[in-house]
Amino acid sequence: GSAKRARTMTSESSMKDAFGRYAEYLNDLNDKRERVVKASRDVTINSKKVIFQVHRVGKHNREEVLEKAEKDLASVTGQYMSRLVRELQGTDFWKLRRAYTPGVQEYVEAATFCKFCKTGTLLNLDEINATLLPLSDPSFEPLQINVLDYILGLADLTGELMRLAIGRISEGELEFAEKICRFARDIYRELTLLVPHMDDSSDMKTKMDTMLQSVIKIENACFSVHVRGSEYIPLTGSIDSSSFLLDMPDNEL
Amino acid sequence: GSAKRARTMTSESSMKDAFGRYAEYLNDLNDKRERVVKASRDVTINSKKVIFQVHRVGKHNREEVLEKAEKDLASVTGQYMSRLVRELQGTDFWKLRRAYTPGVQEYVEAATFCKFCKTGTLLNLDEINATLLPLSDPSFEPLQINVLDYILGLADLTGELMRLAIGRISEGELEFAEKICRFARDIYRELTLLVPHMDDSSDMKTKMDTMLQSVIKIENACFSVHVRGSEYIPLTGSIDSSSFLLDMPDNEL
Amino acid sequence: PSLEKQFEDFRVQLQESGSLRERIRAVVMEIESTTRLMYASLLLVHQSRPTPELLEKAKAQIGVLKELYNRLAEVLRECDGQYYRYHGDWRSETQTVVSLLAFMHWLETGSLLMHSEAEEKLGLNNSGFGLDIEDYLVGLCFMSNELPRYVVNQVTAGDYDCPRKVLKFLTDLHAAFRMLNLRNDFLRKKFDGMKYDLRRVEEVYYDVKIRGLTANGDPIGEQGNHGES
Amino acid sequence: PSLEKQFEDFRVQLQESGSLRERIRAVVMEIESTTRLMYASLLLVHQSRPTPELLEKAKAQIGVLKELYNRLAEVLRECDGQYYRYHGDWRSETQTVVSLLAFMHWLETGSLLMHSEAEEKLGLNNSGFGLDIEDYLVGLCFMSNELPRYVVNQVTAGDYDCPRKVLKFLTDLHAAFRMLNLRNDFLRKKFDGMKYDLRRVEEVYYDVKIRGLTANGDPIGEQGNHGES
Amino acid sequence: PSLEKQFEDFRVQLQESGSLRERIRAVVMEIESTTRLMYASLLLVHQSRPTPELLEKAKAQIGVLKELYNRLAEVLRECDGQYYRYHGDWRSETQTVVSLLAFMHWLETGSLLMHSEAEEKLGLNNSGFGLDIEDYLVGLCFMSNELPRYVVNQVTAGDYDCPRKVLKFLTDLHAAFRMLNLRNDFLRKKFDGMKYDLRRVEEVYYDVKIRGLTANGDPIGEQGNHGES
Amino acid sequence: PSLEKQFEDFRVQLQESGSLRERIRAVVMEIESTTRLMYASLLLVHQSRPTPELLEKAKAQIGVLKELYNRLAEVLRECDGQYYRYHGDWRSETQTVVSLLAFMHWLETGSLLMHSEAEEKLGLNNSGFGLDIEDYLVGLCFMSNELPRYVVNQVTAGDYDCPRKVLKFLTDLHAAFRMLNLRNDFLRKKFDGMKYDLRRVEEVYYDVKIRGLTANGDPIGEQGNHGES
Amino acid sequence: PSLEKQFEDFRVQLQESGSLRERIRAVVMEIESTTRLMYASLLLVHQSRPTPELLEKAKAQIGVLKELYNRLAEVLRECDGQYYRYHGDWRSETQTVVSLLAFMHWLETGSLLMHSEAEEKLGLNNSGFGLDIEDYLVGLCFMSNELPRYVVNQVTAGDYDCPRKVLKFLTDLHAAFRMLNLRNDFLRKKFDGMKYDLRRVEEVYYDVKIRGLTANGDPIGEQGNHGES
Amino acid sequence: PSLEKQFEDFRVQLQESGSLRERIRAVVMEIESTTRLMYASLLLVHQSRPTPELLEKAKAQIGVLKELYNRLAEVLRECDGQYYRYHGDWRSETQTVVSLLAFMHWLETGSLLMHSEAEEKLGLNNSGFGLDIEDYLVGLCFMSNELPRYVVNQVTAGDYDCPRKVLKFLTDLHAAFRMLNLRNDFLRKKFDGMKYDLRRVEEVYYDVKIRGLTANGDPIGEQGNHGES
Ligand SMILES: [Mn+2]
Ligand SMILES: [Mn+2]
Repeated sequence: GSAKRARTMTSESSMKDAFGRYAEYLNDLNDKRERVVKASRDVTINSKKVIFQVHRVGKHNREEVLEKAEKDLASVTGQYMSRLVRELQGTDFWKLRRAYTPGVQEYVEAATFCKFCKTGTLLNLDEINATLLPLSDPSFEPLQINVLDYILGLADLTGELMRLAIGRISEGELEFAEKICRFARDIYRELTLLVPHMDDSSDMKTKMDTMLQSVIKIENACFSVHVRGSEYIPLTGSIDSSSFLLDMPDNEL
Repeated sequence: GSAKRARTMTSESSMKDAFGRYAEYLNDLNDKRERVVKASRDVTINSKKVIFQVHRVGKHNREEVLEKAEKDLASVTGQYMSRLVRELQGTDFWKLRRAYTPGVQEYVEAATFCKFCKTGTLLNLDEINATLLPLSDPSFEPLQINVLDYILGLADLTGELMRLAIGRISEGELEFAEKICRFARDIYRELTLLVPHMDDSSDMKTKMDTMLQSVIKIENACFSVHVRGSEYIPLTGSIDSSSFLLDMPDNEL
Repeated sequence: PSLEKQFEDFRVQLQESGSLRERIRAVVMEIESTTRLMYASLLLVHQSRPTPELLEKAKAQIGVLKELYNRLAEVLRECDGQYYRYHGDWRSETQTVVSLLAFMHWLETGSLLMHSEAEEKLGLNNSGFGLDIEDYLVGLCFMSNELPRYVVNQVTAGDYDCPRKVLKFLTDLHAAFRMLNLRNDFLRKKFDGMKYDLRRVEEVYYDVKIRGLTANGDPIGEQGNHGES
Repeated sequence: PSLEKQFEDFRVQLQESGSLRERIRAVVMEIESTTRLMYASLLLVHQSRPTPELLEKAKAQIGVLKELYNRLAEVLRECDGQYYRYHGDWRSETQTVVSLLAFMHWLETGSLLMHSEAEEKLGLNNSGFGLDIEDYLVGLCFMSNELPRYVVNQVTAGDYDCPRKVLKFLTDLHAAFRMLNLRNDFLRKKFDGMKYDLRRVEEVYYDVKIRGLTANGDPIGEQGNHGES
Repeated sequence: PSLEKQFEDFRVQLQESGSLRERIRAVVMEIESTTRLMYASLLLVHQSRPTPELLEKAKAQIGVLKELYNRLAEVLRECDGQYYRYHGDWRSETQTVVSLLAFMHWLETGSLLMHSEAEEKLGLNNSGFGLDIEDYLVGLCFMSNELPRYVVNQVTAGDYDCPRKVLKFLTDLHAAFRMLNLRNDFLRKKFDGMKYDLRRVEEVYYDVKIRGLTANGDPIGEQGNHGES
Repeated sequence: PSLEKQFEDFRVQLQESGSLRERIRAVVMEIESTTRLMYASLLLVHQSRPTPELLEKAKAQIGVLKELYNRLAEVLRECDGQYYRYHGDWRSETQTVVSLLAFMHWLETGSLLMHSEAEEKLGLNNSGFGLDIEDYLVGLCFMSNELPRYVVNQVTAGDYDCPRKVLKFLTDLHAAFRMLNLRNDFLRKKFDGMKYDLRRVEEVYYDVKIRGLTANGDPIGEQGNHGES
Repeated sequence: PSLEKQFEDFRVQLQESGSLRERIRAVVMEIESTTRLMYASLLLVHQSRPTPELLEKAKAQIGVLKELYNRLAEVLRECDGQYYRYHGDWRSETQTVVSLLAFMHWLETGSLLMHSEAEEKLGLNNSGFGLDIEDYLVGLCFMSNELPRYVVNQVTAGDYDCPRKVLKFLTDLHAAFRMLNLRNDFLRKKFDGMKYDLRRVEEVYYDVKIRGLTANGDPIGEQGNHGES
Repeated sequence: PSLEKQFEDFRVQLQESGSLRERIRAVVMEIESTTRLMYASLLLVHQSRPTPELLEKAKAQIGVLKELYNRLAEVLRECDGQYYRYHGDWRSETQTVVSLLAFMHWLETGSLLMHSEAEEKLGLNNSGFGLDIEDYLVGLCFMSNELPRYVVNQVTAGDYDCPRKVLKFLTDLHAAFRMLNLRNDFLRKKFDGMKYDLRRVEEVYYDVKIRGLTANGDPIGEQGNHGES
């Protein structure tokens, strides 16, 4: 009958309406994801630049190099993290996490690396998140880096610490190298207890292996300096085992 | 002596100058690569939308759907391919190929898919490249899609043709389905002879396997329609084996 | 000290999240087991014409599901804004739930279960705990996968009107899905499969039609040889 | 017909590109074999103090290389603007070439072979066929890898001034490299290795220094116990 | 000394376990070769209606299998309580054995081979060496995989009643399996596959029925009447 | 001196073996390119009923292959008893050659290309250079993989007798293979795949037969059953 | 009925086995978390010379482990003779337990933890629930992997006698392992890795000895050689 | 019939080839076990200066090996010209044999074991069954891998002349290898590793020399500690 026909028509058109809404929802979501991915890539590439800048520290340029690194980091925060924050405004942060986690992890790596070089301490998640607060539009819930991304970023930090330690030893900064060694060990040990509680522990396990390798490389470097230093004590008659590794005086070269 | 000293100083500073230039070169290159990757992603996502639009063809909306698809494609060309072209201006196209090849392949897939649905013929590389010419600043060498990317895009086309064929059979467009079948077979056969000559034939080999599977799926669908049609001839007394698959008259449902 | 303190905090947080997950898992296992029961009831539609009693039995479980999703929502309420953190833990089961609800709904009404209707049935429309649209859509694809089998078995059982109804429904559903722009993801793959369901139903429809088997006709077994009719 | 025509054209083009690649491969194999010869000559520096004759022999091959790169450039000239299409075919060999040239240059002059100097030695500075900067930089890293071995063997052979010179050079080179922002690629990995070369050379420098082994001192074997000198 | 003593003990134990494994392997290879023979005989059911002779030939091997399992049990008797240590070494072959026995049993009797019947046929019901339940169930799944092919070939050969019988059997078997709460393991995966077998048999039954090819109807051609079977 | 002498000898021998390999590689590349042409020609059988002309074109290449294998044999003649040393260099291409020859042979004659016939076609039957049996068998498996597609397309083109013929051929081939006691290697894996080809052809035969589609329009019953002929 | 009865029995048995597995899993997770705590404590030995307090903290957990293995044994007691059926569920964790116990034991006593001692510490020596030999051996291999790192850090902390002691221990352990004729399995692979640990410890010992660094500042010659003690 | 005949022939041939393989496998397992014994004896050179007794014990096994290779040759004699067909089955073990023989030879004579000498020791120089050159060369690379460890342990044990001797030997060997134009295969990869062995030995030689630990000086222990002077 025509009554039935009408019902069918209605349900048909209501189906179309509904799918029109679903289509719009999916389009918006995908577009947003795409913009977040791009913002995340920008954060990554610029955080890497900060890390390279930190690696430029030497015994004599420490202050200026780290100052520039901090300035660069601040501009990553202000320019690129803020764009990420803006893109994510009003979104469920967890829904698009896979789209921005690489950038955030690299950012954590850069920020904690800077801080450690400057002060020898670990930049806490709360401290990082505090710097992100002002970037958010107050009318939305602010984007805060989650524990998982922070921990994953920290796991990568050890690789940079290893590079830093090798370089510092070359320039004779033994105490700094030992400090790095202790710091890297501490992070490794603390993370050991966290691994099984991570949401997805499989990639964290790989990172733990890499981390242990980095820690071992630092330890081997410290070992090498130590045995050499011990050999030199009787030769130099000095008990200051680090003196032999001081920077070469300019006039000697 | 101080003469020697001076020489060292000079060479040291000239080394610094040179590495400053290298650093600038690498920074520029990476920035450009990053921009090209982003442009390529945009091309990809919007080309995919064109492909979905083409899949919306039915027996009764053919003209309007394809018209919209062509308009969408034109806007991908004008908006996104043109940005890719601008980013690549003055670059050796081959150097950054890996950064933009996914986008270009998807674009080829979309453009050839549109053309086939409209005319039943293959859009040639020259024809695509001709539409790209106006996008380039005349003072630079124009970006032209290379043979490899065109072929790789074409290889993906077969998957869309398969989806199209299944759908067309459902709506009773048997001849169109057979045309798709012949077209897909032709492409497969022609590409068979090209594979070993590709610059990197390994990923092409995987694509060939997928392609063959798509062709076989189309053939199976045609087979199925055929045997059913043959069965119906004695039942319907008609020799028009396709009539039984005509669209249902509205009043019947 | 500060370093240890922070990690100690993390450990506590992550452990809480772990125990949350355990609680989610417990509810999800109950959901899974409920859908198993529903599915077992619904399977019988493949063996005979669906009777109201059969549907009644399956529908009785919807209340259970609603209750379970309510509990899930409560669990989630503790961790505000982290719906999608744990989403993966109940996704697949929820897709199955949608497919069953939509199938039952269609059996009863002949029309598509809308997203809002599905939410309502599961008591999800309020608050922050809703039914993810992609899960809803995947659920519809799953339902579509069941239809060819349903049609084949109904015709075998002598219900010759079934193919027409299913074909109409599936044609509309497929047309509606074509409005979406999908990524190369799970939903896309599932949607690709719907084409084959549609084609199979169509084939059955024509098998029946060409042989003049009408809705109120006799069951196949009682007919003469098809060459004779 | 049009379809076949197009693919026939493609086949021709790709075949041409294939034969071009064959010709590149032929030249590259000669380059590889030339560097093998140079390397064999240079290896002798590890067995004794480097003498001018030894360097002369290796330098004689530079002309050959120049000639070969000239031929490579000619081959490439045919396919304008496709330098980077085929770049992978000679990359690795060219990096080795740079490392050898840079090592020889350092042995002779004590300074770093600049990019432009390397291009000049290979006759590449003109036209469209240049020395890719990343290849040049990787070549320098390869050279750096050889230096610890060189220093160790020179000290063993009694050249106590060598560590100081190498250390100065490598320190500067490392500092210069630190100016670059690298991606996570091959070059980055190679550069990471340079730190270890630097540290090893430093260790040898202090071994020598702490024992008061001076440049004009006697070779180790002939001196009495180092504790006595 | 104590350390060496301990490792000497280990050496002996590992060697014993190794030689045990070798002996198991020898028996298992014979089992494998026997099932190959049985399978070759049974394959003929796909080419014509199963005749008693054909089954006789396959059944002749059951005695051989029983003998082999007896030998296996003897080997295992030496290492009490370690059945499951070596279980993996004969699992897969035993699953094949079950699938063949169950298929033959169904051909003969039209009913399911029970677990206890399978044990009896293989002489396993006594002592500590039994037929693992999961192996039995996997074997049934393998048998189910053969049924669609069997049905297709029987219909081709003109036996139109076969689909109905197989469908009934498979529907019951599938329903029985559904009662089990399977873990997410190999068995579960195999069982999931049974759904496709069921669906395929339903399709064949449909094909036969819609065309009115009934068991007591006329044969497709003029071949022997399938109604007799 | 003796050490250098020895390595000088090795250098010569390795170079000879290397240049032998280069020559083999050159011939093999031509074989590969010839089979590719043949394959492209044979692909046309899927588009219509195979005509003699189509086969003629593919067969024209057999002479070329024979010539190439002749050249290969000549190259190998130099290193007596080392056939299997270099065997891996032409294995895979030869398997493809066999699959093409066997497919063409079947198209023409409806029977299996024997090993000796294959050798003869390729001019391999004489001397020390023969066709390895395992390569021949793998080639047959590859040919089997083409048959389901062929059957499907022939039926679409209206040849309803094709499934019966192919099924007969493939059933026999499969049965013959089953007699072999294959190791757990590449050949075994390829043979395992043949089961799926067989099953697919059975399905196609079923599809044709259930609908009473016969080659000349006669009812199925009057034609021979594949089990009989 | 019989079929349903049988599957009902299966359901019960599978559920029992499933719940057993759940209970095993619960205990194993606690074991895992305990070993993680022990490991975190033991990591501190790399930061300074190991003090009794440090070991005390780790040893405190042994009681916990014993208790847990006791619970595991109880669970297993229910299913006689099926130890190896569930063995895989606690294998990997038990290997870690052994490696930690053996490391602690060596730190305290300088000698190898015997298999029987390990069983005793875990309360496993009685009844049917023992420590599998291969798990014990794999555990030793894991312990060996920790030793190079330990030696390096001890030397850095000024303990120059450590390498000699570790080398002696590891040489003996390696020699004892070599007596075993291992199959080509996981244990074999782990043992193959022990060679690298040994090599690394030899290198450290060399580094210390070549520099004349002795434990108490005495010349090396006056101490025992590791081969002698 | 012809087809069955052919496959029957194949069955026979494949079975023969299979049983040949089994027999080869049996001999190869004995070879493997003999080299294990030799290796265990030779390992002691790392723990003390090599004594003639130690070598004597290892050399006693050479006769056993010769006998085993003789048996292998006999097995192979049956299948003329198929040496390389089965070559892969004993390759890896033979490479190990060569590495052990070459190491022992060097310990005794200080010179390289020639290819012909190796063949003679294994009784292979006659007939068609020889020692493949590439296997010989790979064996030398394996031997080279042992040398750094040997040198380190010898120096630790007070033999300061060892590095010089090994360095001379390895430098020559490396130079001889460099003459070969290796393909990009396993041998090439192994040879590339030799560079690291050479570098490590150079480092040890440097360590000894810079500290004035000369061969005709007193051993470390007996000389005044260099720290005292
Ligand atoms: Mn990093
Ligand atoms: Mn696509």
